This record gives sequence, C-alpha cells and structure tokens, in this order.
Amino acid sequence: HDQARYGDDDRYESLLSEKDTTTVEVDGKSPLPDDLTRDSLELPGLSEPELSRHYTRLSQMNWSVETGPYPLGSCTMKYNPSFTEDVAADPNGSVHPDRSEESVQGTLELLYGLQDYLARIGGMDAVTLQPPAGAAGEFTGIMIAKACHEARGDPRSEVIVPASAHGTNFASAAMAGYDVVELPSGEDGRVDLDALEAAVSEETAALMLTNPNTVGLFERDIAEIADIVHDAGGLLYYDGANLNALLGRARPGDMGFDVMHYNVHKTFATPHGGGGPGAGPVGVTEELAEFLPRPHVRERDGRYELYDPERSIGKVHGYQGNWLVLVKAYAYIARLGDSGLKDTSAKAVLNANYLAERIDYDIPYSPFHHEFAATAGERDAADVAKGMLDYGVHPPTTKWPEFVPEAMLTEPTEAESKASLDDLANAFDAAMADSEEELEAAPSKTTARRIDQADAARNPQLSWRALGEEE
Amino acid sequence: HDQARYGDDDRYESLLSEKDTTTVEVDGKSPLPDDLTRDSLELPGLSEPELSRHYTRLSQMNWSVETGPYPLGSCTMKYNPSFTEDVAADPNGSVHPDRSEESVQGTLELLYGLQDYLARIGGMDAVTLQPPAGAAGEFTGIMIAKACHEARGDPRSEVIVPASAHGTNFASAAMAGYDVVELPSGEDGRVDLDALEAAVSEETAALMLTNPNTVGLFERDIAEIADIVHDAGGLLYYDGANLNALLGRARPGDMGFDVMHYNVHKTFATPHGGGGPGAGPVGVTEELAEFLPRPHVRERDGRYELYDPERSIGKVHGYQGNWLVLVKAYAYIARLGDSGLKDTSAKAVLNANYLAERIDYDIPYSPFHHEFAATAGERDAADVAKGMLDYGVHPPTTKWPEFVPEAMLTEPTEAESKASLDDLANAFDAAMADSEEELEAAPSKTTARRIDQADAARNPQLSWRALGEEE
Amino acid sequence: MSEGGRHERVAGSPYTPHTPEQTAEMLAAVGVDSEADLFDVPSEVRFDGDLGIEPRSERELRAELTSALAKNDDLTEFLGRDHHSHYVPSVVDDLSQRAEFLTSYTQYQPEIAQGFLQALFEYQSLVVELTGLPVANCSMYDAATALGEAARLADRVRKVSGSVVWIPEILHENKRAVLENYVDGTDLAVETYPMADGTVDVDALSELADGDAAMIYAENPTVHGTIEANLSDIGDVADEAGALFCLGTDTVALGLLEEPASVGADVVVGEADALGLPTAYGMGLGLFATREDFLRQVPGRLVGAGEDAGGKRAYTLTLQTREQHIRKERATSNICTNQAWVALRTAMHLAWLGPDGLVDLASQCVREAASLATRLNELPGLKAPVHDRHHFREFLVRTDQPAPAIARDLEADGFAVHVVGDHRLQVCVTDVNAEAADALVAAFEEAL
Amino acid sequence: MSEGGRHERVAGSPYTPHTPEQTAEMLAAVGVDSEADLFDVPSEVRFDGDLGIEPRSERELRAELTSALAKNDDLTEFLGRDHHSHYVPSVVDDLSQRAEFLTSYTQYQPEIAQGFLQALFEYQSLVVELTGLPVANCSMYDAATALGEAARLADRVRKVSGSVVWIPEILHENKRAVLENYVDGTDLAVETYPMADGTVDVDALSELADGDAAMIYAENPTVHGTIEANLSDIGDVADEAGALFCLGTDTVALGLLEEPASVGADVVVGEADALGLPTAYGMGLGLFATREDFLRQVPGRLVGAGEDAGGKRAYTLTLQTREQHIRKERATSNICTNQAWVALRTAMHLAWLGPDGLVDLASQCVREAASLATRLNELPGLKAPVHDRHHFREFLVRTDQPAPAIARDLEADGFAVHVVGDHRLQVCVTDVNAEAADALVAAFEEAL
Repeated sequence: HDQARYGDDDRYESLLSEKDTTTVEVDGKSPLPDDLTRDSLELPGLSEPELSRHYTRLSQMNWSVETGPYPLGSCTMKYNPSFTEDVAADPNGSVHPDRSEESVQGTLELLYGLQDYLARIGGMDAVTLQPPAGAAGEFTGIMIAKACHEARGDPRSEVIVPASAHGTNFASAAMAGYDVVELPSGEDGRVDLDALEAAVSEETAALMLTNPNTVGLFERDIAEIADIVHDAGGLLYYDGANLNALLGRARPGDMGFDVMHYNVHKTFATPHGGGGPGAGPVGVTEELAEFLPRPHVRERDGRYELYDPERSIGKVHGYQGNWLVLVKAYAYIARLGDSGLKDTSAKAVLNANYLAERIDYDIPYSPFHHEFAATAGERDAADVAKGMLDYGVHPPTTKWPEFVPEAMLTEPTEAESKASLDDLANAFDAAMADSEEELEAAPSKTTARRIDQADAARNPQLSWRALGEEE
Repeated sequence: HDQARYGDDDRYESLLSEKDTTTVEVDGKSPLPDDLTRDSLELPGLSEPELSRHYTRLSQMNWSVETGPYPLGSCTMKYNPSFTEDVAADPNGSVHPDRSEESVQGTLELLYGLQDYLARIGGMDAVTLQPPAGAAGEFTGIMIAKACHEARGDPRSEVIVPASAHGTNFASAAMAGYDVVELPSGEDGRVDLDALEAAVSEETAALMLTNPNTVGLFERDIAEIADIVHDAGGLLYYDGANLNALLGRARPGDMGFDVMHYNVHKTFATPHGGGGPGAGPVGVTEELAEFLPRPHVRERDGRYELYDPERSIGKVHGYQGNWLVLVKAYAYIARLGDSGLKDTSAKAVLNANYLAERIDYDIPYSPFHHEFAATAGERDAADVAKGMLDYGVHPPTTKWPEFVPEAMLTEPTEAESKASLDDLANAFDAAMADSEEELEAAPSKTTARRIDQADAARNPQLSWRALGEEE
Repeated sequence: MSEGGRHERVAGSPYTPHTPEQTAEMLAAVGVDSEADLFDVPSEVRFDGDLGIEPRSERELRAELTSALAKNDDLTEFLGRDHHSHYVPSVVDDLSQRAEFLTSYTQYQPEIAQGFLQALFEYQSLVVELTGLPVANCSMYDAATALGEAARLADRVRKVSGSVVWIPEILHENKRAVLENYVDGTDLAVETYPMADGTVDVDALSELADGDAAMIYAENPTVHGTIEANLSDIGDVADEAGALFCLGTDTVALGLLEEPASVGADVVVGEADALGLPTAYGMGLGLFATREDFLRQVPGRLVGAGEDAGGKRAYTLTLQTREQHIRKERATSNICTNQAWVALRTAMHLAWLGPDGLVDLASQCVREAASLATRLNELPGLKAPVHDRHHFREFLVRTDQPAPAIARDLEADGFAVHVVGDHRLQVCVTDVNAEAADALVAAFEEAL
Repeated sequence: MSEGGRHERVAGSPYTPHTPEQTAEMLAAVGVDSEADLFDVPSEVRFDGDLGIEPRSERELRAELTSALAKNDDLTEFLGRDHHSHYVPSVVDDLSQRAEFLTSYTQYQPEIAQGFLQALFEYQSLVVELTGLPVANCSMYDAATALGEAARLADRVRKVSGSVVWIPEILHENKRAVLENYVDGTDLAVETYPMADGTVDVDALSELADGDAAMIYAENPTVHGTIEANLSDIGDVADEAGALFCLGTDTVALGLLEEPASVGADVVVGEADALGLPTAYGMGLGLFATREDFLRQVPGRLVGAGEDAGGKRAYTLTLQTREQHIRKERATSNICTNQAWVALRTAMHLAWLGPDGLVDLASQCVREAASLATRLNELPGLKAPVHDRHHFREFLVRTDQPAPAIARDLEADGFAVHVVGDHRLQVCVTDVNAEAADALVAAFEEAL
C-alpha cells in the first residue's frame, strides 16, 4: 500500500525510488565524446502530480512552528511571519553575486541596512553578514580574535568556554586551532569568578560566553568577567543564541563584549527550514572592524559599495552568506522596531516564567529569563519527552545542559499564547504522571513509534542504495 | 484541551470564538455621530501566530487533490499546477474593473486570448468569460437562448433536460423562467430519440445535454439529436462538465451545439477552493454572438477594447467574472497546447477504463469515457463510500445519477498514476468486502467519525451564536 | 524550449503521470490497442484537426504572461464603487493557498473535510455577528448576484403581497443589470425610487412602495459613498408595505455602521471581499444573510454543526434539500460552485483584524474620505463632496471643467478616478492609497 | 499607518499573542508586578535608550522593500563561475514553502519529523546516485565551505602522510580564501598546481604532489567552464601520493560528466543548489559525499534508515557522536545549522527532472555554450572559447579591446558578463538565458 492513510496513525509514504527508478544511457546520447561522460544514470523521476503528493504527504508527517508549540531550549522556535517570505521572493532580489556594485544598489542598501540594525541591537560598531550560520559566526568571530592577537604581535593558544556552553563554541574554537579550556559552572549556574581568574593567562585569546546562559540566567558579574578577560589581554566573545531574552533591554556591546554573533534564525524569526539555512552575522567593536571578512558593505554619498577591510580575515563563505535569510531578518526587525523588539524580550521572558510556574517540575536555577532548565528528577528526561509527544506537543531539549540532571531545557518563546502555554504545561505534567512503562512505550500516536537510534547508528543505512543492498 | 493532537485520530480544533471573543464599543469612539453607528461589535481577534496555527491545523483536517485520489464523478478533480497560482498573483494583474481600457491592455489581452482558446477548443464562434461558475454559465446560456427566441419573435416556454443531467441544468432553466421537461434515460443510458421526438414542440426553447453524459457515454446519435431539436426550432445547449473526456478529439460546435458552457475549474485545472470560485465561460455560434453579456473583449489593430454586443442579455455578474480563475485557465491551456490537451483526454479516458477493469463492481453502462457509474448492488453506496474513507482514499460520487441503482460515479482524471489507481481499486474492493456492520461503523480513521447529517438538518446550528444559545 | 523533466518525456500533458510503458500496460489491461480506440465517438463528429494552440514550457509561459500583464499601466487607483481595496495581510495568502484548502472540493464527505467545513462555519458565524441576522450562507458570487438572489427569495416568501422590487435611483448600473436578469424568469418588476442629496428619500419611497412591493433595497454606504441616516425608517416602510427590506453593504462598513438587524433588515447582501481579496478586476464574494424565518428559502450552501458517531462536535453541509443537486428545478437557486475559498480568506482577514482592527479600519475610511474631500474642495473649480452627508471611503466631486478631461489628465499623471458624469468624478480613499492622497491633490491642482 | 488588527492593539510586537489582560494574569501568576521585574539584569548594563528603529506596518514595509530592490538594474545575466542559474519549477517553491517544512527545526524528535527526515534521506540517496559514492551528508553551507571541510577531513584521515592541499591555479578566488581559513587551525598548507589550456596539467601535478600531499583538489567543470579529460589520471596521482582526491562539481554537471566514483574520487564537493535555488546572491548548498571508509569522519548531519517500535521503516539523524553538540571540540566540524531546506528543494527539483530531464538539461549546457562561443568567435576582436576544450555552460572570451570597457557597454545594453582579466571576459549560458543569446551577440557587436 503506497500511500499515507489519511488520519491514520500508521502513516507511511514510499521513497521516491520506490515510486520510480529509471536508467538512462548517457554515452552516445550526449553532445560530448563518451570518454567525458558517465555511462548511464539511474534516478527516480516523478510527474508533477506525483511529486506534489509525495511532498505534501511528507510535510504532513512533520512537526513545525505552525503545527504547535516547539519549546526547544536554546533554539528560539518562534513564529516566522509570512510577509518576510514574500519580500525574500521578490524577483528583483534574485541577482548573481558577481554583478557590478552599481547594478545592485537595492541589494546593497538592504545589506547595509541590516548591518546597521544589528549593530544597534548588539551595541556593536560594525557587523558582517557573511557567516551562513551561528557556528560559522562563532568561527568568524574567533578568527577575528586570532587575527587581532596576531596583529598585536601577541598570538595566543587558548579559548575559554564554560561547561554549560553550546557544543559549537568548543568546536569552533578548536576549528580555529585553539586549545579549549573548559570552565566548570559555578554553584549558582553562572560563571565562577575565581575559576575564571584561575583559567585566564597570557595564552587566553578569548572567553566565549552566552548571556543569559544556557539555563536562562543572566551573568550578573558580566562587568567583572569582562575586566578579568580584558586584563589578561583576552577578548570577550558573545554567543548570540540567547539574545532573544535581551532585545532592546541590554546589549552585548554595553556589557564589554568585543565580538558577537547573532542567530537570525532564532532571534530574528527567519524560519529554520528543518535545519537551515540560517545566518550568523558577527558584530565587533570599532577596534576589530578592520579584521572583518571581505567584502563589506559601506555607504558613500548615498551610494553603496563593497570594500575589503584593511586586515580582513578573508572569507568564511563563497560569497556573502545566505541572502534569502538576511532579507527576512531585515524585514522582521523593521516590522518590529524598538517597541516590538522590547515587547519580544518581555514576552519571551514572561512566557518562560509563566510556564515554569504552571508545571510541577523542579527548576534548579533561577531567576531565569527566556528559558529554564527543569529537571525530570528520577525519571529519564528523554522518556518524558517521548511521553509528551503523545500529548500533542513538541517536548523541550532534553539532557542538556549536562550539569542539570535529566534536564528539560524549555524555551517557549514570545509567540505562544497563554492558552497554548497552559496546554503545554498540561502535557508536561501528564507525561510526568505516566508510569515508567507507559513512557517507555511512548510515543504511540505519532507518525512513527519510538525509533531505536542506537540501532540505526550501529548499522548505518544512509541511502536507498544501501537499503537495496541490505535486501 | 485546545489543540489538534498531532497524529491523533481524534483531531479537534477549537472555534475562533472559543479562542477569543472581544467586544469593542463603537458608539462614541468613531468619527461618525452615534446614530449612524452600531453600539458595539463582538468578534474574535487572533494574533498572527494563533491565526497561522488555527488555519494550518484546519487545513490538515481536509482532503485535497494533493492529499490523494479524489475520484468524484462529474467533478474532474485533477491536478492543479502550481505555476498558475504565481501567474494569478502577479501584482500587475491586480487592477480595478473600472479602469480605462487603455490602462489595462495586459488584462484585456489575456481575456481575449482565453476567449479565443476556449472558442477553438469548443468549436464555438464567440465566448464570454463573465459567468462566475458552471451554473451561472448555464443560466447565461439559457438567457441567451431566450433572448434569441424573443428576438426571432418566437418566445418559447420549455427547456428539455435528460433525467440523467446535473441538477443545475434543471435549476438554471427554471431560474430563467422556463418549464423544465424531463427526458427519461433510454435503456442504453443515452438519449432515447423517440422520447426526444415526443418531447420537442414549438415550445421547446432548448435541449440541455451533457456529452459524454453523466455515466460517461458518448451520445452517439448527437447528429440526429441536433436535427430533432433544430427542426423543432429549439437550440442545443452543451453542459461542459464532462468536456475533459473530449479535449482535442471532438468539439461541441462540430456536433451541432449552439451554446455551451465550460467549467474551467474542472476541465482547465483551476483549483476548486473547497467549492469555488470557478468560472463558467459560455461559447456560442456566430448567430448568437450578439446576445452575449456585456461588456465583451475584442481586438482592433493590436489594441483591446470592451464593447457591448448589440442585443446583449445584459449582465450575469457585477463585473467580468472571476479574473483570478480565468488567468489560471489561460495559463493551463497555453501550457498544454494541442498535444497536451489531446493527451489529457486520452489519459482521462484510459484511467477510467483501467480503474473500472481493476475493480470488482458491476458497471451497467458502457463504453464509457472519462467516468463510469459502478453499482454497489445490494450494498448501500453511501456506506461503501464511508468504508473507502478508512482505506485512505476519497470515494466517488454516490447515489447519482439516480437511474443507476446505488451508483458510485467514478472519475479518476488523467492526473492519477497507475500506482495510485491500483491503490484506489484496492480501496474499492476492500470496502466492498467489509461486512455491513463494519461499513455502518465506518469511518473510524478519519478526523471525524460518521456524521449524522439528517440530525444536523433537523436541528440546524449555523453559527457559533446558535451553538451558544443551545448551551 | 523545454525545461526537461520526466513529465516531458513523451509529447503530451506535463500533468499526466504515465510512462509509455505504463500506458501500454494499462491499454493491455483494458484490452484495447490504442488510446484512440477508447473513444466511442462517431467519425462524423470526431475532431482530427489542430486547435492551433502551441504548448509552452512553464518558464516561457511565465515570462510571456508577466510581460503581457506588464502592459497594464501602473496607476494609483482611487477607485471604488462596489469594488474596494484594503490591504490584505500576507498571512492570508499563505494560509489560504495551502493545498488542502485550495485544491479541495465541496465537502460531500464531511468526515475528511472538517477543516474547510469549520472554516466556512466560522465565516457564517462572523457574518452573523456583523449583521445581527442569524442565518448566513457560505457565499454568493458577488454583491450583484446576491441582490438578484435576494429578490428571488422575496419572490418566494412574499409572492402574495407584491411584485415590485424597489431599488434606489443611485445604484451601480451593473448591479441593476444583473438584478434584471435574475428576476427575468419571475413575475417581479424592478423599479426605482428617488434619492435626496445622496441618500434615500424616505417620504417619496413611502409613497411609492404601496402594497405591490415585494422588496425594498437600499445601500449603506451607497455607491456614492454616502451614509444613510434613516435606515430604520426604510425598514418601517418595508414592514408597512409587507415587503422585505434588503440592505446592501460590505464587511468593512459593517464594522462601524448601524447593525442591519437593528434597523429591521430582512436580508443583507453586498461585497464580503472588501476583506480578504486584493483588487481582482471585479472578482467578488457575495454576502448573504437573512432572518431565521427564511432559513429553508436561502440560496446557496449552509454549514451546520452536529455530532459524529463519537459524540464529538463535527460540521457538515446541511439543509441540502434546498439545493439544485437534490431539488433540481424547485431548488432555491441554481448555485453550485460558489466562492468558498474567498469566504475562507475573508474570515481569515476578519479574525486577523479582530473587532478593534475592523473598527479602526472602518473609521479610517470615514476620516480619510472626509479629509480628502475637504482638501479637494479647497481647489478652485471643484466641489467635494457633492452631497452634504457623511461619507465612507468615497465621495462625488463636481468639476467646473469637463470631468472626462480631468480624469485623462490625472491618468497621465498616474492616478485613476471614476468619471460618473460630464461634470462629476468619484474618488475613493482607503488604507491602501491614503498615503498617495497628497500626490492626488497635487495632480488635481495641475489638471484644473 | 497601521493596518489595525488585534495584534496591534498594544504597542509592541505584532507577533506576541498576549492581550493586556492576559499579560496581567500571567504576571500575577508569576508573582511580579511588571515585565521589567522579570529581568535580572544589573542596572549598569541595562539598556534604557532607543535603538532608533522605527516600526513599520507590513504594508509599508513591503512597499519600502519592493522599492529598494527595484533599484537593482534589470540585467540579463550571463554570469556563472560557481553560482549558476537554472529554471526552478514553481512547484518546488510551492511544496518547499509548506509551513511544516519551512518552520520546522532539526529533527531531534524523529517520531514527529519523519517527513523531513525522509526528504533528507532521499536527498542523500540522490547524491549517492549522482556521485557513485556511498556516503552523502545533508548539506554544507556552500561549495567553498564544503571544500574547506574536505581538506579538514583529509587532515584527519591522512595526517601521517601529508600536509599540502593541492589546488588548481585556476580556481575561484573566493573558494581559495574560504579554504585558507578552514585550514588555518590545522597544519595543512594550500598550494597550487598548474593548468594546461584550461584543464589540469597532470604531469606537472604528478611531479609536485609527492609524499607530502594530503589532498588533491580538481574541478569538473572548472571555474572557466572547461571539462576535464584526465580525471582518472588525477585520481591515480592522488593514490600514488597517498592523498585524497577531492573533486568539485555540481548537480547538473553530475548528470552528464564522468561519475566521480569511477574516476577514483574520495570526496565530492560542490554546489548542489544549481538545482532547486534561484539565483540568490551567492547563497548556496554545499554538496558533500565520500567513501564508506570515512563515514565516521564526515562533517555535518546524516540521516539513516532504521525501524520504529512497530517494526516499520523509520528515519532518524544518525552517527551524531561525530557532531559538535555531543563531541564538542573533538567534533568532525562545528557545523550545526546547515542548508537543509535548500537540500529539500534540490531533491524536489531533481525528482521533477528525472534522469532524462537532467541529462537533457546538462546537454543543453554543453550545446548552448558551444553555440554561443562559436558565434562570438565570429566577431572581429573576439576569440572564444579561449581554451581548446569542451565547455559546460561557460567559457572565456579574449578581447582585443579592454574587457572592462566592453563589459560596461554590455551592461548599459542590459547584459551582465564577468570580467576576468584586462582582456578576458567570461560568459555563461544555460536554459534561463539561452533565448537572450542572440541579443547578447548583437550587443557584443555594438560594443566592439
């Protein structure tokens, strides 16, 4: 039976390759000599009606922001306004990156405008839009720090990262060639100043910090932290993953950060697209602006132009990043303006606090802002999450950050209504009230039942060709 | 619990009014004196995130062409190409109907082009695009016939309609003030020439005919039928509901029809939108062109202009019909061209014949074309249809036409693949193999279980206000 | 030039999924040799020629149609008169174009059509709230056909009492033309009553509408944008004449102006698509609401709430015995395909606005019209508004110079206005063009 | 000017659903007096100022952005060089923009993400078919970053054998710049090998790439559009040097040119978005495929097939221990958010084309380039193509007159081409601009 059953739990949609597989000969049928071409090509080919059904059905087997609440901590799965899609689809914006500056003044105007908005929001002096994702932004920021230290004749070898930080921080610093010094979390869940003092040295290139941190706590000692790092000759890097909590209320630049990245697919509502594309613009202080990737957009007498910053680190993307994403971020920021941005952070924090109040879970660390880490206590957080699926919601991020036992890191975002939060709270509590056996059998009302991920990893089947070989 | 459960059979989405109801005072708060305004207004108002979820969830509770096969006989639920939506959304086409001719040459060019295409396809001399639906087209056509007879000084009082015809034929003729003479179906399912001879008279304004008829049979005696009607001084009207069967292979104009309507939302792939908008252009012979609705589009020296046909029947729509629908029809026809149109009818007829071959049902009348009337025999066709719902497909039109006992009028259209037809056939047979009890309990895997329509009609609740009063 | 693609492997439709092999297999299963053999069409009526329609690739066709529509002049429209434009939020496009809505059929199997049924039930409910009348259908084609259906309803329910449909002398000519056709098959006659300074002359109407009246039709706002001050009196006249009072209006006006039920309206018709649809060359959405008494005489589709076998609330088309597919020539109307998808959009737009948003928007229509009229009135050679009334969105302008010449000049400057007489223009201003009002005034100044 | 709407009832974001009453209720539940009290931010770092960003209504903003982008000149682009344009069927937009795809996150809960997981599994499978390599990831950002990741993979798997990444002297400068950054934290060095008449000088490469080579990178087609004739030889050189052979290509070229696995490629990188994405100012989709041996060293996301508790086939992210969120600084890459949605679109476009459609399209890229080169070559003062090779989509043109001046003239006539030297232009022709080739030739004639 080939098709998804409507309204049926047991949904299934056959693979493209099960619908059609056709082999065409290439050799002898192309305008090229045979020694330049492949022999044949075997691919599925679907008619448009078949294609439409295939992907419509697949889409119906997928959770999304428009399906229901999506409270993944640190992911900021907020509502993505429709109109920004229209703006991104403007055919006048569909231009080749090698066009002359003179012929793409509209494109450059928008990029310049977004650079400016982001600089204002972050309290930064200059912003590059080139990094195509948050992790790419981190890498860019750390490469800028590296270039700065090298330019000062003071190359360094270490980047300090709190244990509670996102995994990308560690990986990005390592990718830039640094040794990563992990800073254990303080008892109150924040940076322990003594530990930081102990960690910094003349090898400290930077401290990477998320603020509010990954359990939603604001690093109250940020001024002292900045002093410690700066006094050691290091730079302070701001991971923008949690910027949604502070929009219009506090700015990394004002806190002493030298470099930061923004996750526009989190904070600025560009859709996540099942894992990307996003964009990870990087903001820097005046002092670091000369190291920004090339090219950069500037305005001269009402005309926009591209130039290479004097000591540019070079490039982190083939061209200038994810244009379609950047346009949406611009439109979102401009739609909200000051008042909208402030309301966003207020409601993001209110929603997290309200939801936390509504559920019967311990929350070890507070006062939190836009997200909180509840603990499943004696239960397995991952099992509780599977149970929540059967109550019609997407569960939070589980088992992370690691210093919170059986963590359920929850970030409802500002876009959930009180009614939706009440539903979500009910699902939290209902899953927790289920028996261990029930949780282990969950989910049962979803497209697929519990999937054995360990088994999938033991015997990786990564293509239909692999499935075919298996049979 | 407010929300649809993902993957859950028991889906539910609360009403807008259950999500929000707000009363605002109007008197005293508007720029008008109070005696010109209402006192207050009570309506729901949703934020955009809530609105998006509401309608996304509702959409997921709805069958559509992109969900699966939709073989409703006489409805021609074919694939609706995406690109025609883009064309219809062109902002340059978004103009007011009272614009000067000179300023909307693009709009008029497309309308003229569609008039021309439809005339070619129907073998007609002139086509109006004004009627906003098939039934409106019928009414327009019959009003044209009426005007013609009156102009000839020969007003008539009767319209003949075969018993097998669509209900709209009867209603449209009656709406135009005619007495409807119902023609019983012949034994072979077609028009009985003797019965027709007996029915025509000097009161016969027109015979309305669907060809192929509503069980898919071509009226082989169409030449004789035309002679009989014409000899009696009547006109021959073609109901275009089944034109999909004949595209590029036979034309109503060549068969002797004087007037016809086209259902662009059937034959020409404009989406049905849950019940409309459609469009019902009307084609006529040269002789009847002077009676067409006003205004009509013509071309003079490369410029397009609107004019009022000399003896126009006036208007059947406030302006010029459903523009957004007409654009899509134009795009579809132009995409297909001659070869595509011919392939469409071929595959529509092939699919119906193949499906009929695949299922274990009696099909009393043949050789059929794009649709066939199977019979559920001893079973209740409506119950069998409910059973089919649980097998993941949309059932055919049931219990119609009435002269076929327990009819299941099935029209798969050309857009279904062989694999999809095989699935559909399996669902036909599986439902028929279910027990009476099983069928009566069906469906159970759908958004809602069996709905008691008789009860809903006995106690009509037509608004949330009525639901509130009930409680 | 082809984009390629499996669906273009064989000459034919890009939207038929059949490979040549599958076609052959299916023909064999059916037992015929070729597709042509499937057609039972006598040779004398077979068409073997060419229609002369050249197929184009999707890419070519998009380019062709884009360039055709680009021939429309880019004018800022100050046009109204029964086809009004308000900004439609993008989310309405996005949601209404979801395939499950757009490509679905009439809800004959309600168990798998709860989504659209609920959306239509909500549309009906919104119309009930706006009009105060308890019965609203899923849609008519547009305001003109809704008026025609209202007259036919009057004919059915008031047949004994009268045969004249009274309409105002100031009415969109198109609307009257459609009405005339709709009553052509009945014994009804259409006659006009006079207006006084742009609104109904109630005294004159009262004298005219004697016992032979079947229906009295009035509009609020009128086609000239004037707001009626005496709706209840018109309702009284209709009552006394034993006629139906049919009120024409639109969804935005209903947010602010008197509630139809409160002034005695028996039927409300009009354009519902003032919300939800962009300006679409006259494409509409006919509003139709009426009193409980006439429930079984209502034309068009109705969605009702009921229960499913599990006792859960569910929605279904109801009272279908009124309709053509069951009652044939005795149906309340021939309507079948209607404007359901536009109704869906209108409901979305209304829910997006909410009551305060709707009142704001409607208030803006009053303020902007008043402001623009005042400014035009300051120009020598113009008098605006012509009528000493409150206006909604639009108003008449009297011109000393010939109106068509002024309109031509304005068009050359990029503005479209209505010419409604040798010395009368009509100007409509809403949220979408209010920002261009300064430029329009300047263009008028230049054109005078 | 506001469109109104419930969501604009209070000053604030239009995308927060809270009514003032609900906000008050929620604050009370939390036990604070105001929103400001929720923030645990020391006053010295609190921001009380204004960002100076004016909110605009949706309508205003659309108008503003439309008019900004309208400042881009309307040029017919004959541009390529790693960013290629092919017609993307409308259905790809339609389906990929369904909210369930567009607004979903990475598939951390596979039980409710089967749709996207299957789509990505299918994307991987399509890449496997195109490259012949058994492991393909879900995406990298673009071709340049994919090349960078390939070099880092080489560093991990071939650390003992070599430290030089050999790249061709003819390579997009941007790609090299990104590569340099990606290897900056490693011990790898990037060095160039020479080309001969537009393709790899295998003899020279063979001499250069001794035991110190970690990876040899070649492209097919090259950035100048030339097609390599000696790929297997390059593979042999890499083998002998104990280096990885990394081949750069794109999804359209893969439909026609030699299968990478058959010429010994260890890693394939490139632009997958040649299918599925419109020209988007350099936004890309990095292709990444490799041999089974390197499975656990692959950067980025992988989707695998497995089973659910009911024994039904199901899909899930797999081998996540390679990734940064688990392995932190020892991860194979820092990549997290990638280009999944573009991969979805590419798979859709590929499935729409089918194998014959893809071969047709790729063949067209060869034919159109040859034809345009021939015609330009006939013009006095031009030599095209510069290289005596087969070309794919694009080719170099040598100009007697200064190339920048010619390009400026062409731009004034509405055409964009690449300037790649004082006397060298590059021209790219595909299905989307082939119809304008006549006009381009005419413009060249005029510009000379």
